[in-house]
Amino acid sequence: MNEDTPETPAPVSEAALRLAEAFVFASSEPVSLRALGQVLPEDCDAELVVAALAARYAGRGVELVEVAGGVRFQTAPDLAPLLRRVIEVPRRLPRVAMETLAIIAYHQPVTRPEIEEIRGASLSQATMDALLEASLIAPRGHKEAPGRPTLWGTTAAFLAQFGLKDLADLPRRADLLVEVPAPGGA
Amino acid sequence: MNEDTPETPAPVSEAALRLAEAFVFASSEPVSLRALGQVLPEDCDAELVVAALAARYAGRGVELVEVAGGVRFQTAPDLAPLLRRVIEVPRRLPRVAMETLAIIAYHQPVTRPEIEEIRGASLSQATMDALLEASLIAPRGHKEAPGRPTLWGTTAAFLAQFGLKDLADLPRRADLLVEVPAPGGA
Amino acid sequence: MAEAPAEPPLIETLVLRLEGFEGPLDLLLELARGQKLDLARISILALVEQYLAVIEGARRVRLELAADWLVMAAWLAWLKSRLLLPAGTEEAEAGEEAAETLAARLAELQAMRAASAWLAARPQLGQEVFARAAPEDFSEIDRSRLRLDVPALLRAYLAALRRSGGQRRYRPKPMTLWSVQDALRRLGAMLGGLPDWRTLETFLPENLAEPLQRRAALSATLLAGLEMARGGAIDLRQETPFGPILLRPAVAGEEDA
Repeated sequence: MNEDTPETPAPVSEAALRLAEAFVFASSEPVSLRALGQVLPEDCDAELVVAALAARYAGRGVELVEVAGGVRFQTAPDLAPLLRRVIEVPRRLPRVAMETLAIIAYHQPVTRPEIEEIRGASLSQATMDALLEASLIAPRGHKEAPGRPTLWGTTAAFLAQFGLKDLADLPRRADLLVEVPAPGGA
Repeated sequence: MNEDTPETPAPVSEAALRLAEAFVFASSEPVSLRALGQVLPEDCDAELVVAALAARYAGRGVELVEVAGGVRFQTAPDLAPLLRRVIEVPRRLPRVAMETLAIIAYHQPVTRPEIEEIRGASLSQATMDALLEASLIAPRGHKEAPGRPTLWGTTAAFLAQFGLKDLADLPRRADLLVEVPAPGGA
Repeated sequence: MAEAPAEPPLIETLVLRLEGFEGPLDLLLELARGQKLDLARISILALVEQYLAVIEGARRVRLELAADWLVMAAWLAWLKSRLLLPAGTEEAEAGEEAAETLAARLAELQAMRAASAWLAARPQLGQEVFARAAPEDFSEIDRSRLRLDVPALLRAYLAALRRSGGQRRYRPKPMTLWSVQDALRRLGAMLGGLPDWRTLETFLPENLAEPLQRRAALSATLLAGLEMARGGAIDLRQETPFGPILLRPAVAGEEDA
């Protein structure tokens, strides 16, 4: 987010900056540039305002980040250990759920039998329920195959939870297969 | 102890400031000085940190305000009206009112006892009031009958609300009634 | 190269915690990683032998094993037999193909494991980073407008009529059009008093206001006239096409007019 905002603050009026700050701050969900543009004065470039705002918050306890097709404020990651002591944190997703989520993210739209085929193990209802309950996955129609099994895909909440701008933010599969370069490995 | 530090920004470490900022931001309830003190380093005065944080946000789009039980962030009062958005959620007429309106539309001018006879149920004043208040019906003189009961008809607002050019736009009664399954058989 | 096949200690521990694996593919992947080679270069044959050794070990400890472990063992035994055949035979080729498929499946599972680890390492919302927990909502709900549409109006009307239908059943209005029976009766009654040729219109009933009623009566009377002419009671005549149709009581002895 802050890479492309060097030192020079963008020529953005303080009024626009305050308004954008208030608007994004008020929401716990990512705010799209379109929505932001509707609040800002006509002659105001939402992108510039966001860049200026991000620059202002850089290094602070709360930062402006770009996720899930919008921007939101969130606490700086380095504060997590201290904040976890005072803020109630939901349980982490179990390993099976994370693996299933990764398969859905990379193979979407995908059916449950296809997920099971990739994992080589059957998928418990509890895992599907956990992913659905967290709104990380959603049905994406049916596959035109016998039994018309439900197709699954990831949601905007998935992007928001893992701090991804969009699905293209996921590493390419080819890059995944290259394990940590083995020292001395060919 | 720096209790008497008036205007000059309190000598508060940036680390403490960041932590307090993140904690107040991520907390669903106002944060008390005591709670804040629990995450801050031992030698840190929560009160001073709060004062410094409030100073940093003064005049910005979001302000640190003191409320019962602690402090929380809040949109600057002058910006709230700019962010206000009205969401229209049109409501439906209750069933009885809709039925009454339909009968008036098809049988106008019609008296209240006649409506009751057609519906086969008595009609509450509240229902008539609701229709009158929405300007969907209006009195159309009196019937020359004992008691001279008021005759009711639909209004121009009725046509506008239903998107009708005139009453002839409604399907003719005969066309509708063909489809009525005769109760008890013909 | 695969000179370090199944290290006994590894197998021992695997036997004991077979249940800890997410199925046979999971175990195979673990064994493949044990070869300390990248997945593209693992020896499928060595892998198969390790798997079979683990399953054999597990069966010695306890007899019952989940079906999918045994199905995989049977399939791998088949694969092993194919891989041991001299290259070039059809069976050996089938074995090569199956080995490639297995390697691809392991690679895919490996990739998804890596993706899962990549995701898990990201700062997660609600775990490492936190959004504003007390958002402010500036939207105001305006419920003053009514949502009205004609279909709902019609449904309501029909519902009202249906409800009272028990007492006041709808009856279609009786048809008031002049029928052939009516026309026959009227023609029969009038003809006696009118000996000469008369146009068809003469015999229409009075008070037919609407064009539809008039046309219906005219066609009914024509049909009645044809019927009576066939029976010999009257004569019919039309001078020109589309000209007036004339009729009179049949005159005895004057068969052809």
